[in-house]
Formats: sequence, C-alpha cells, structure tokens
Amino acid sequence: MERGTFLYEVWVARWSLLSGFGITLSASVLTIAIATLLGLILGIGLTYGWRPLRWLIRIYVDALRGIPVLVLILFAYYGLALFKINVPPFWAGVIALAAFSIAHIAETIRGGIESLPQGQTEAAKAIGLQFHQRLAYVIIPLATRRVLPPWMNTCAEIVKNTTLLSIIGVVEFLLSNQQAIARNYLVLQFYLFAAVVYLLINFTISQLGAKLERRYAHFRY
Amino acid sequence: MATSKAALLLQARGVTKSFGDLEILKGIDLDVRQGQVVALIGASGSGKTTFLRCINLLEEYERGEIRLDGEQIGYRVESRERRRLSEAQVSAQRARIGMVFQSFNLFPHMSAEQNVMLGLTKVRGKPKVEAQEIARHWLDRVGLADRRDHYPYQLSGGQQQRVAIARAVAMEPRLLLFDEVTSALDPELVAEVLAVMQDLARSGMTMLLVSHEMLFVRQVADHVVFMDGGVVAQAGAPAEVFERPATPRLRQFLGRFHGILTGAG
Amino acid sequence: MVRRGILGLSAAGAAVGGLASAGLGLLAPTSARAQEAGTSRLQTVLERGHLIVGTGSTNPPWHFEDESGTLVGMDIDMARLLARGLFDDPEKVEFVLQGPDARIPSLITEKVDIVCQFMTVTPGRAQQADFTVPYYREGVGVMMMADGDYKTFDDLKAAGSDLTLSALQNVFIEDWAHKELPEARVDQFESPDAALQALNARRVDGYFGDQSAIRWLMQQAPDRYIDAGRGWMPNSYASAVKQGDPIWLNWVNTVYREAMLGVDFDYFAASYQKWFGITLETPKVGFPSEFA
Amino acid sequence: MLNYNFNWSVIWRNWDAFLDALLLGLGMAVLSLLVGCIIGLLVAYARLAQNRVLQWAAWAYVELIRNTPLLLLVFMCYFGLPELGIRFLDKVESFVLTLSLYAGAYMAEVFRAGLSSIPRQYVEAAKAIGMRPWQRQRWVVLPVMFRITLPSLSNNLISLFKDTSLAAAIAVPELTFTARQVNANTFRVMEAWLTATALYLVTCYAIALALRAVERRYASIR
Repeated sequence: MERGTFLYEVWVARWSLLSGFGITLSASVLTIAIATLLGLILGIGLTYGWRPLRWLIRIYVDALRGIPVLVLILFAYYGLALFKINVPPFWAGVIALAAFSIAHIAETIRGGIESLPQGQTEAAKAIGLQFHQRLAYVIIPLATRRVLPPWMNTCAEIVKNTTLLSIIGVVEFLLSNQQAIARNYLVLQFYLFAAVVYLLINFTISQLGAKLERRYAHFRY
Repeated sequence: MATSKAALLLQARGVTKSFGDLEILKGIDLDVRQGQVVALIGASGSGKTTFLRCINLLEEYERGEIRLDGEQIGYRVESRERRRLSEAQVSAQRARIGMVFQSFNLFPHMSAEQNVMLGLTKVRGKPKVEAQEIARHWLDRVGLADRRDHYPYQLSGGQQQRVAIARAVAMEPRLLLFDEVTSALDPELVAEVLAVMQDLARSGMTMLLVSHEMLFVRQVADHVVFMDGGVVAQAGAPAEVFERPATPRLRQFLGRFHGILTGAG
Repeated sequence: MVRRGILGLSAAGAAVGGLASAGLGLLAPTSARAQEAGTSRLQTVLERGHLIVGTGSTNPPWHFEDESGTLVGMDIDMARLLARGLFDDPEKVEFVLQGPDARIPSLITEKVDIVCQFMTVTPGRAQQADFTVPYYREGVGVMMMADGDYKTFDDLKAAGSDLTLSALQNVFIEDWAHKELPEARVDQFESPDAALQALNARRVDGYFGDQSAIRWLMQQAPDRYIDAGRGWMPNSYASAVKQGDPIWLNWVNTVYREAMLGVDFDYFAASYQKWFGITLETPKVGFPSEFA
Repeated sequence: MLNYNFNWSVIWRNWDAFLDALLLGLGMAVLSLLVGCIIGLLVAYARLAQNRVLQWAAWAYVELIRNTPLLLLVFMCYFGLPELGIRFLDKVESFVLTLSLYAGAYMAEVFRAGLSSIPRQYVEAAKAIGMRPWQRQRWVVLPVMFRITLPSLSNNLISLFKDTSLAAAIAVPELTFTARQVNANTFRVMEAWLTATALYLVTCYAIALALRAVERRYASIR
C-alpha cells in the first residue's frame, strides 16, 4: 500500500478510528441503557402518576423535546461546571443525550400504554391483580410490542446524535475520522467511510429490532 | 316511461372478468335504452357490482365489449387486437357516466357544494360562477340547500349520499350507475335517498342500479336483471321476474324478500 | 499518566458519582481538592507525589496527540519540566484534558495545580489568575493554499471584503484580524480541525491563527500551504496558577526562567527546535541578559 | 449553592444578534422544509411507482439519509462538495441543502404513509366524474394527504428548527453559534445558554401552536 491512498491512511489511523468507534459504541450503549430505564420510569409516572407528579414530568418531557440536543450537550459541558460538578466531556455528552432521550422514551411509553385496550387492564383488575402486578404481567408485556418500533428508532437517533459529542472534543468516531482527514486531506473518502459505518450500526439495530418484533408478533389484541 | 322503441344507450356483449383464477363475470349481455331504469339483482358474489364497475372502467375486463351510444368503452380494436384507450380518453368516457357508491366517497376536504363543483370546473371546464349555480340547483333538488357549506363529516349518511347523487347528476351524464347506494345507511335514512332516486327516474334519467331494496326495484325499475354465478339468469319486466321466477335460484333469492314484496305488492 | 473522561471504564465510577451528586446536592466537588488551606501549593504537590496540569489535546504544536496517541507539545514539555524539578521524574504529571474555556474555572475550583495551555496573558485574565513568566511570544498570521487565488499578503489586503478567513472561536479573534485586514470576514469554528478543514475545502481563502500553529502546519505539509508572511498582534503565552500563592508562583517562575536562560536551557532549546523549528541562541555568559 | 452572579446586561447588549440568529435559524428551517417537501413528494411517488429501479433508488435515498448522522451530512456537504468541484454554495446555502436533503428523506416517509392511507374510494369517486390522473392527484389525493400529514409536518418543522443548531459547526451565525460567541466573549456561560435555550423553547412552542391552528382550519377530515 502506498502512502496517501485511502486504505493506507485507514491502516495508519486504525487505532484512533477503533478507539473512536469504541467511544461511539460505549456512548450509545450507555445512553440507551440510562434513557430506557429512566424513560420507562418517567413514562409510567406520566401515565399513572399522582397529578402534580404527572405535570412535573410533562413539563420536563415537553421542555427537553423543545431544545436542540447540541444545546443540551453544550449546556451540560459548560453549565454543569458552574455547579462545581466535575464532568468530563464524555459524560457531559452522555448525560445530555440521555436527558434528551429519556423525554422521548417516556413519551413513547405513555403512548404505548395508553393505546392498550381498556379491557386488558379491566380483565387484570377483575382477576384481582394489584397495580404493580398488572404493570409487570399485563401492561408492560403488551405495551412492549407497541413501543418496540419507536424505541428502536430512538436508539438509532441516539447513535446518530453521538456525533454531536465531537463538538465538545470527545474523540468519537466522527472526530477520529476528522483527525485523520486533518492529516491526509482525504475528505470525501473518510466522510463516506464514516457514513457507511454509521449506516451499518443503524442497519444492525433495525435488523435486531425486526427480530425482536417478530418475537413479540404473537401479542395481538 | 321509456319503451323498447327508445334508442339503445348502453350495450354490453359477452363481458368476462376474472380475479386471478376466479371467474366473476362469465359473459354478460345487457341492453339499457335511453330513459330506462334497469335494476341488477342477485345474491352477493353474483357479479353485479363488478359488472357495474366495469362499465365505468373502475375494473378492467378481459373479453367482450361495452358500448355507450355505440362507442366502445375503454378499448379500441386495432387490427383485431384490443388496445386500452389512453387515460385522457377513458376519463372523457367516464365523464359521460355518473356513478354513486355504496360508501358515498365524498371528498372529505371539500364542502358539499365544492364536491359537486369539482367535476364541473375541472372536467367540464365550466366557470366557477356557473358551476356554483349548477351545484346549488342540484343540492336544492336533493333537499340540501341549507347544507351546501357543510363538510362530509358534518352530514349524516343519508345527506352524504344525496350530495354524492347531486355530484354525479350535476355532470349531466348519459347514464347514472348506482352501486348498492343504500346498503351502508341506517334504516331510517334509506327512504330519503330512495326518494331522490325516484325523483330522478321520473325526470327521465337513464339509470342502472344494483340494489337490495326489492320493493323500490319493483316500483321504479322498467327492467330487472337477475344475475347468478356471473351470468344473467333471467331478465324482464319487474312483474315478470318477481312473479314468474324461472329458476329455483331466483325463487330462493326472492323468497328472502317475500314478506316485503307480498306485503306491499 | 493522563486522566481523561473518555473510554468510559475508568471514568465510569467518577461519572456515576457525578450523576449522583448532580441529583443530590448540585455541588459536592467530586475530585479531591488539590490544596489544603493555609499551606502552599508547592507543599501540597510534593506531598501528593505528582503534579496535576490542566491542558488540551487538539492544538499542535502546543498540546496534541502524536501518531502513537501520546500527549506531546510545547505545553506538555513545560509541564514535564516542572515535574522533573519537583520529583526528578518528568513522568510524574497527571494531565487533565479540558477545553480552552475551562482554563480559568479549573484553577478557581482547584481542579488543577497549574494550567499549561497556550494561555494568552491579558489584564482581564490576570485579575482572575496569576500568570507565570511567559515562555513564548505569539503573533497571528494567515496561511493560504499553495494553489489558491491569493499568494501574498498584499493579495489578501487587496481582496477587501471578498476575503473570508477561518479561525478558532476566540474572544478577540475578529478584532485582531481586522487590525491588518479591516474588511475581511472571519468564520469562527469550534475546533482548530474544522477551521483548517474549511481552508482545505477552500471554503475560506485563508486560515487565520497563531503563527506557531501556522509554522507547524507548514512543516507538516510543506507543499500544500503558503504563509502570507506577515505577523501581527503580539501576545504572550504563559502558564497560570491560582491567585494568592506567591510561593508556588515563584517556584514555577524560577523553573521557567532558568529554562530560558539557565540550567535547563538545553531542554528548553530542544523543545523550541522540535515544536517551532526555531534555533535559540545560547544565552551569553556574563551579565544576566534579563537585566540588560 | 451556586456561586454565580447573573449579569443579564450581556444579553441585552447582544439582543440584536440573538434575534438575527433566531430569524436565520427559522428561515433555514422553513426553507429546508419547503424544499424537503418537494423532494419528499417526488421520492414518495417514486417509492410507490411501478418502476423497480425508481422504487429502489427512492428506498436507498431514504435509508441512506435517515441512517447517517446529520452532522456528518453537514460536514460532507460543506467540506466534501468542494472536492467534487461544487464551490458555488456558501456556508448557509450548503447547510440549507443538507437540511433539505435530510428533510426530504423524512418527508418522503411521511408522504408515502399519507398516500397509502388515502382510501381507494376517493380516487374511484374522482375517476367516476371523469378526472384525469393528474387532476385526481392535484384535486383529491394531494389535498387529502396534506390534511392527513399536517401534524407530522409541524413536528418536522420543529425538528428541523432544532437541527439548525448544527449549522454552528460550520460557523453559520444561528442561535447556538451566537450563544457560544457571547459565551466566549464574555464568559457569561449561564446567561448565554439560558437565553438560547429559552428562545429555542419559545419558538418551538410557538410553531406548535401556530400549526395547531392551521390543523384546526383544515380539520375537515375526521
């Protein structure tokens, strides 16, 4: 391989690209995990919560969905420092991404639960299940099927949004590509390379989603 | 009313139609003369609606021909090969045939008046003022003068169907097709629609209708066609078809309406 | 030793703590304070056994990662010089990577002992932190593509308002550009990479930045760029420490001064050669030049 | 708890810059939505077309764009297009182009769903009064689809407006850029970001309200 060709430059930058890829993946996985867990809790709170709690969550959800993720990331990075919270850029990014995605997932969960036919809940009540039992055995399993497609969408969005971390200097996959470009000026090649990699990640997610959906396909009502 | 001496308006010969392997129409022959009211009756699945839709080219048919005023609908034969007409030609032919649907199919984004005006302005190319005048005339005629600015969702089923009839009639079609136009209506709304149809029939409009309202058919139709299994099983004047059914199938079919027919007839 | 908040694992604990404290009190500083009240930072650092330095990682030749991923550059050399002076071991430094805006806050909140991060000395900043003696005199300049429309500084001047420059976002950057090119438009980017990309993509006519950076870039790709050959807006780069600790400040100043003029001159001169391509003249013997 | 003294005079001094930035962001979002709608409509029809090649090309466009990070697309357009000799777009135009292509992919999906959800009967009714194919699309299918898709249209406008924040990465002076600029110039971190955030929130809310009024106006489909 000759110096200056695309493949050679990828080889030279392999460790940096791999580490960028690792950071993209870890940021995505962490964000998805945090956002799913807290989003689920907020979503249930949004549906069944005590009224003032519901309002509070509603305000959070609506506000977060009205602010660009980039602004949230910059805010987390610059703003949290003022509270003397020592947040390195990576975690500032994850916190901001998660805060944003929580709002989306909470809204998805609420939609999923509210779309369930009343009869299901009533039937569960009729056989004497308590609230947490109804939630665990009836509502969540049934809502899962409804929620799965939008949840997979949110996951793909999260992966795409991790590129914004590059703006606060986290060397995730996009920035590792840009660093390579800064060395070798192969602008289009590296950007296309990056696009293909993101495409593959998101394609994997959608395949996984389709698989999960098939597994839950027997929940028809 | 129209007699057999009136000019032949619609002529169908040997119309066949299949959906995949299933042959729905197995060679339909039918004549409709100017001013006639012809009713198609028969069990569901006998091909009545499909045949009606073929006339307006909402369905393609494989063999046979349908002529309106002597002109073949939808196809032309060129060196013995059947070719479909262009969309523009088909559209022009459709404009001469009106159709009223079971599910009304009013355009949901337009008021009653706009629904009626649309074809007049876009297809007939009439100026807006004139189209509006015609629309108002027909809405008035179907008893909806006060509803012309209402949107479909603001109208009852019977009112919607009357607007749909006005929309079809306003185009001054040579022939008006009615496809089970009262089937989707609540019983108490059926009468208002039938009344409008009867009014049209009296005014000399040529009509071909598929209906399960046997009493109405018997009173209004000049000619009744009983379809069974994709063929015309019996046809004739209402009195003849209803009182002297030739086949057990027709007897059986009419038996279901026995109460109504004898009760009123 | 580099502490950074990237590949999660080591930072995971800290961040979970950060999350928890964010939820609880919004204050509790998560890293141990670098200094006990009443004593000098010098004492604290010696007791701790390593120096904590705030710096960046994306600005060659000052602080950046080389191809093997090691943090290198002029600022890094200065920090290692301090570690050597403290512990006789240049490796006993912990680098805290931070953005330029974090330089003063991290000193105020005592997250770091000293900032070595191409810091321009200004009277305003001097009110919030104590600067050491400067170790570089910077100026700004313009770099163009070798095959671009503009070849000389006069071309740039003649272009007037048609000229667009890219620059790293900074407080004074537009004013500084306008001192010599009053009509030029300045597109400000968040990262130096992006600013340089804009030039590479010929989105802008010139890259407006520190002469040190321009010199470095020209060394890296000699045929690609040309230097407009004009420098202006002198400004001094120095390190900074928290205000009110004369012992610590004086110690750092001593090390820096002796690097430039005394016992550590060879180390300092080697760094200058390496990062700026500048060969320093050996200080004359006899009367100390700083008082000359 | 928070040892930070707010000083809002910085914001008032830069108020014009914030308003200009807001208008620029809104302008870019609206323009991108309009262009995106045109692209989306063409692509949606292509996806529903009989022609296999057309179908496939439309599918590929939608999937490629939707699965690639917007920031990457922004950089590709801004830094990459000049490599291909396309130099006549400035930074704002290049961003609007990117955002339009992005919006196009999302609108294509919205329109495709809208078109497929229009009951066949409306088209038949239009056929029955003799309307030609393009007349049926123009007077029946498109107006109905427009009303069906109106809510997604407003959601997309809000998303696009938020996405204009990425233009800051290529030095377009929109809200995020301005906030960062004010922040860099004055070190008033909180004031700058709170102002930007509030402006984003209020604008998104205003867009939602305005479009909800439009939806009510066109609410003839129930």
